[in-house]
Amino acid sequence: MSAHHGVGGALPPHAETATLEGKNKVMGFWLFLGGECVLFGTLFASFIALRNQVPDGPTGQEIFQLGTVALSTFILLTSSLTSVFATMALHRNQLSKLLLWMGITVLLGLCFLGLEVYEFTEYVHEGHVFSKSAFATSFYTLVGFHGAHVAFGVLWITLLILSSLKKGLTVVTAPKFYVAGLYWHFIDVVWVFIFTVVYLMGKVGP
Amino acid sequence: MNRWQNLWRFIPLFGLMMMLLTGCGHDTISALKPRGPVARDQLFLMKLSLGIMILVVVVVFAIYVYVLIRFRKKKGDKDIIPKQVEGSHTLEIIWTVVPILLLLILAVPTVSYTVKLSENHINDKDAVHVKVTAHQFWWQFEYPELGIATAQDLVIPAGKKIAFEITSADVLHAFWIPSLGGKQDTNVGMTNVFYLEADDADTFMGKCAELCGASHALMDFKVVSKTEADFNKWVEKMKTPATIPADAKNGEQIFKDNCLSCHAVNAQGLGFGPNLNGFASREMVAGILPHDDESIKKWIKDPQSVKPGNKMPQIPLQDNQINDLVKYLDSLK
Amino acid sequence: MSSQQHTSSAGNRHKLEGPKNHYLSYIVSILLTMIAFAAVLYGGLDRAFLLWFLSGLGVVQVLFQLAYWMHMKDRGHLFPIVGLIFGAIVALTAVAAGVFWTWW
Amino acid sequence: MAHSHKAKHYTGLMDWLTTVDHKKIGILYLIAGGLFFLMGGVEAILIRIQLLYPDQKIFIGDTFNALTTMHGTTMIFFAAMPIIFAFMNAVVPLQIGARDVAFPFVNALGFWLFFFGGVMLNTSWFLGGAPAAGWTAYSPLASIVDPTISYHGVDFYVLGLQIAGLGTLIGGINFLVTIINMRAPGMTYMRMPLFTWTAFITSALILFAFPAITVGLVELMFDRLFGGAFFDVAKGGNAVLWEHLFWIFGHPEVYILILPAFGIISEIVSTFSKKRLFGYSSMVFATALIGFLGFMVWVHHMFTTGIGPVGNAIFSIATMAIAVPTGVKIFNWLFTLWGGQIRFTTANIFATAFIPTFVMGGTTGVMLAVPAADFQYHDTYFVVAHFHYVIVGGLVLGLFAGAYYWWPKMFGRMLNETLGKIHFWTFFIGFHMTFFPQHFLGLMGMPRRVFTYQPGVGLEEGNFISTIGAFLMGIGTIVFLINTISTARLPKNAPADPWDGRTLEWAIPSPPPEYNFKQTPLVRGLDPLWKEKMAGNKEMTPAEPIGSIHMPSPSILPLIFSIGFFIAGFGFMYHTYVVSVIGIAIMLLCMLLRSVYDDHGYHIEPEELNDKGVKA
Ligand code: HEA
Ligand code: HEA
Ligand code: HEC
Ligand code: CUA
Ligand SMILES: [Cu+2]
Repeated sequence: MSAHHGVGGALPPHAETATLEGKNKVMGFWLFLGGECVLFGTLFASFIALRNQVPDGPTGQEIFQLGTVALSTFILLTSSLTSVFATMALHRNQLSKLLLWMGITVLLGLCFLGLEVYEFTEYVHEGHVFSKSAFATSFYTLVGFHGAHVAFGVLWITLLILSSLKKGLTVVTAPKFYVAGLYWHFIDVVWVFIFTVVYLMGKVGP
Repeated sequence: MNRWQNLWRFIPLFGLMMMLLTGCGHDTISALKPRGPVARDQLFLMKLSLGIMILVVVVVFAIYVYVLIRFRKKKGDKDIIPKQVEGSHTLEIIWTVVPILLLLILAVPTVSYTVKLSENHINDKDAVHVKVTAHQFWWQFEYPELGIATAQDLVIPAGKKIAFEITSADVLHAFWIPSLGGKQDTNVGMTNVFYLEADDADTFMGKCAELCGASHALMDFKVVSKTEADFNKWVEKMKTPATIPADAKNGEQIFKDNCLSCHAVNAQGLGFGPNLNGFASREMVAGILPHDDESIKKWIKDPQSVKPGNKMPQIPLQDNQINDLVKYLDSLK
Repeated sequence: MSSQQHTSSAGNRHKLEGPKNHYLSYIVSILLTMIAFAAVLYGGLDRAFLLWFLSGLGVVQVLFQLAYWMHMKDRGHLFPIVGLIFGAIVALTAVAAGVFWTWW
Repeated sequence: MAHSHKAKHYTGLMDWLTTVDHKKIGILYLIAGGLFFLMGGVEAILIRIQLLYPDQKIFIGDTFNALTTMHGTTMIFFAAMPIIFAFMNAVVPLQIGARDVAFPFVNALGFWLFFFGGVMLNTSWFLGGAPAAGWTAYSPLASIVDPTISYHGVDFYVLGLQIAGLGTLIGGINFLVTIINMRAPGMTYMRMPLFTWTAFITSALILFAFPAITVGLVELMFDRLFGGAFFDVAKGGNAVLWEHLFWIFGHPEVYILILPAFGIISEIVSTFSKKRLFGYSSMVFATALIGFLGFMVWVHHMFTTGIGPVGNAIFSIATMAIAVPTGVKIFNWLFTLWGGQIRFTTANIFATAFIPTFVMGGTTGVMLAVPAADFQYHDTYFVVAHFHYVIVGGLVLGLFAGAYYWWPKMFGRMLNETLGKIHFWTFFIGFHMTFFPQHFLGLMGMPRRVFTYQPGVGLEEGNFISTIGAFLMGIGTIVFLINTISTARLPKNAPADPWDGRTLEWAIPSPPPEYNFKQTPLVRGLDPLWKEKMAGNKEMTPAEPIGSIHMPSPSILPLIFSIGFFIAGFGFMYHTYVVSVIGIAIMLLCMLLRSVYDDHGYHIEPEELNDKGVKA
């Protein structure tokens, strides 16, 4: 069908959808995100159903540290912005800028993960362990699933950066970066719901 | 039009199905032979919906048979190219609107009966209040206002609403008395509320209708419907401790040593196993064996062989001890 | 085929993609977040109002991000939009079930 | 072209293990799904043998429950779904005039994940016992962990379904993108054959329904393996939550199953009555509507849970509404046949038999949708009768119809028509014998999932007839096997267009060459091939000059990845996390290899095309 290779430096304007393969990849990824909506939706449903089920053990209101959460939120929002910059660099065909912004995004993602690990260990010290109550189980599952998504994103983007150091920016790598950007935004969007529903509403209490 | 005459041929079929439906099964367990108002309402809904469905099926079958016979390619037919019809708005509107109308006819009673049959009669002065707790694989019945508890045999007065509050002690079960009405699930940690009523005095069969483990198939119970006077007598008897004859004293001791940890034998006792107060007048042993001494022995000797996976352990006892136990159990009238 | 739609919208998208828009949506996001945290920490608000208020802020922020950062407002995103909306509908019915019917 | 790497070409077994060709993957799905269908069928026969007479002691207690559970789970997830995927793979790219699916590699991965999920589930028979909590795995029964840890039961269900479910999900995405992006020029949405439309909607349902069961299974797994408390009432959990999650997935799942069957019937009925499909656009609309409404009705499986009258009533009405678009389909089929010249090939016999049988099952479905009456039906053999009427009398008849119809295209061989008719009549009569009496059994007080029933209350005759019927269905299936095996030994004899077909798959040789279309066809209307034939053309007008064709390279990574997942699953089950880590490492390694080494594929040059067209 269409040529599947970039020819040297001259990339078409929208490199990510310049080939059928690229177009497929972007479309497929969007649809995947639709499925992810249901995935997180059902996780939220479980959490909301169980959020006040704390027969014994700490409630969210008692343990949540809004300071840490605010910091995490700030970091993740910023990383979303840097990933937008990366996508813009992609569209302008500026490889080094793209890699730089993606690199910063990854670092911010790592900071976020670090904070999350810190936060979870704090909670565990206060007796809020996974098997303590239905609230605890659903909390760790929901927030942990999000964390796992961040971790996967960090790993994936790092790999992308490394492999494109060698391969450069082509119509093969461009869709991958574009899609990674979408993924990162999606993670950010999910976090908006998490800090609202889990932490802030949790702090408000039953 | 000529072809609609085919439809009339199906009327006898329609009637036959209805007859079949009302004549089926044993009259203490069939949903088709209702013995109380709730089951009657439900049978009405079944018949109404079945009637509509038979109408639909008959129409479809009639067109189907006609089409297949009329338009099949017969031997020797020349290959022709039929007219390539795109569709027909009139027809399509007909088969969209008619089903909608049929469904509306069904929807109205559906909603009204759904509301009616979920009325809560727990605080109704005239209703008898029963708390049902399902266990793997037996049923426990408490009458909070009357201060008694029993198991396996649900005793109720005929002609009165029985307001059930049902729950479960372990896994999900469902409480079902086909002759009296539909089932409800027993959920762990929650209660469901519903009511049933029996027309007259008889013994009905009850079933567990939710997969609950190895002996789900054997989790039967009996519903003994009595006249109001008999029911009151039964309540009194349950409240008076049974008199243990001298030859059963031995068994009583064995029971105290081995069984009392799980089985209560007084009016209100609840335990890990069924309350055995009034056991001697129960219809069945463990819900499924016929009530006689052989069955009781068989049960005590090896409960697992009767109901796989049930929670009563095999208690190491001599044959004569078991005989004594049976004597004691027989005295629990 | 949808390929045509894609190429035709490509030109538009480029123009919209100035960094200004992105700073704007970033600042809006941060502001909305700060308002939300502040509302909870302030503490004096009616509980029901607060819950609705927080949900509202969250939804606004998400819509904003979808529109600007994920380019949902651009043309040529028919299937992604349908996909996400349908996913969201299913997710919402699931949440509704969680809220209303698990503990009735 | 510059980058025409010479691809590795495997032969024999390696060819099948590494293939990314959608036609071969289709065959793999068909064979694997077929084997699981036999497994599920044998389990069904054993169930029926136990129920032949009351008070039998052949399979009792949890052995029986395991048979029921495995029968339902195997049939739904590992027989019906993969056979549907088989036809989607074999036919959809051909019908839209594409050379391949959007993601050939992902396609292979989907197959292997499904396959190892199924293998994992079935190893339970040898590793301490199969799951026995029903295919619905209602908690708390499904959460009970054997304290001696020798019986893992539901763990197999959870992990097997999780692995297979992932495969199905990516398969669904693959077909969505294929249909959105890969259609030949002129193949607009409203010219797509109905089977492709149903494949499209079904894939969408997969995309939105499977994540729900994924989450449900994760929660069940956390509860069982890591002491979680989702469904543990003592810690505040809630068992009804599982029911919601399962049915939010489970109801759309039944439409995932039936919609492709609807598509198959549409194709066959129209081909063999030599007419275009009556009311094509309303058929498309009805399919989409069924798919949409399918997400709004799940509570009809939970009427007796205690949701309350308002919830029950709302979901009852929503459920009934589905009868309307389904009815539109039924009548459109009838009027497609009307005025046609109907040929009763085996494929068409199965397809036309589908119509009344499915209507019987569908109408009992509407009866079930009446909550107060469902209190009586629920969890009885009435429900068993309902869903076997729609599944066996609907889906399975549809799949057999599709098998007879597309067999020549998939394998290049015509199936024997006489054996086909024997197959049909034994299976069809057996089917009605098995499941018609079950309506009455249910109403007469026989709950489902029971290993025995009481004598003397009128249940004996029904159960007896039912078991005999099951044997007849078994005989029918064996006749089908004989048919396929005996034709497989004959030389290929199928012409490109054996049925005077209407859609694009009949425009190319049987079986098609690996690149499907030498030149992408130009589509000029609904039923494109028929249109060309009517215009007097022998073949499709090409939309492009003959040129070099790009093909994806075969890869062993999908297989290895799935094996990694399989190993990781066992690690979790036996709490030996070293094994899990090894498994996950294998998976990550595969992902790494895949992302580091781009697949440039290879090209088939114009001069190779003519001679290649002959062999598969
Ligand atoms: C392929 C699978 C399939 C299909 C297509 C259907 C189709 C339908 N199903 Fe079925 N169902 C199952 C598979 C399926 N089901 C399974 C597996 C279970 C049990 C799960 C378990 O518990 O293990 C189940 C259980 C089930 C229940 C729960 C019963 C219970 O457990 O108590 C209900 C209740 O409403 C129901 C309803 C329906 C309805 C209304 C339809 C409708 O879609 C049917 C629509 C079709 C028609 C109505 C016929 C054609 C229409 C016309 C000719 C037009 C005119 C018609 C009218 C005016 C009525 N089904
Ligand atoms: C796609 C789905 C599907 C299919 C096709 C079938 C097919 C059949 N089912 Fe189905 N069934 C379910 C899905 C399906 N079922 C589900 C979901 C349940 C609920 C499970 C639960 O409660 O959890 C169920 C439950 C169920 C029950 C109720 C069990 C119970 O509640 O205790 C029964 C009982 O009769 C039954 C019977 C049958 C029969 C006789 C067939 C027949 O049509 C099968 C015909 C096929 C064959 C007979 C195979 C032929 C092969 C051979 C004879 C062997 C040859 C062998 C070699 C060459 C190796 N099934
Ligand atoms: C560890 C607890 C336990 C002990 C000890 C125990 N039982 Fe049971 N018993 C049960 C349970 C649980 C059942 C219900 C089994 C079922 O039907 O699933 C039961 C049922 C019965 C029944 C049938 C009840 C009915 O209403 O039909 C009888 C009779 C009985 N036990 C007698 C005995 C006797 C006699 C002993 C002592 C020798 C004994 N049990 C010791 C737990 C126990
Ligand atoms: Cu209790 Cu089934
Ligand atoms: Cu359903």
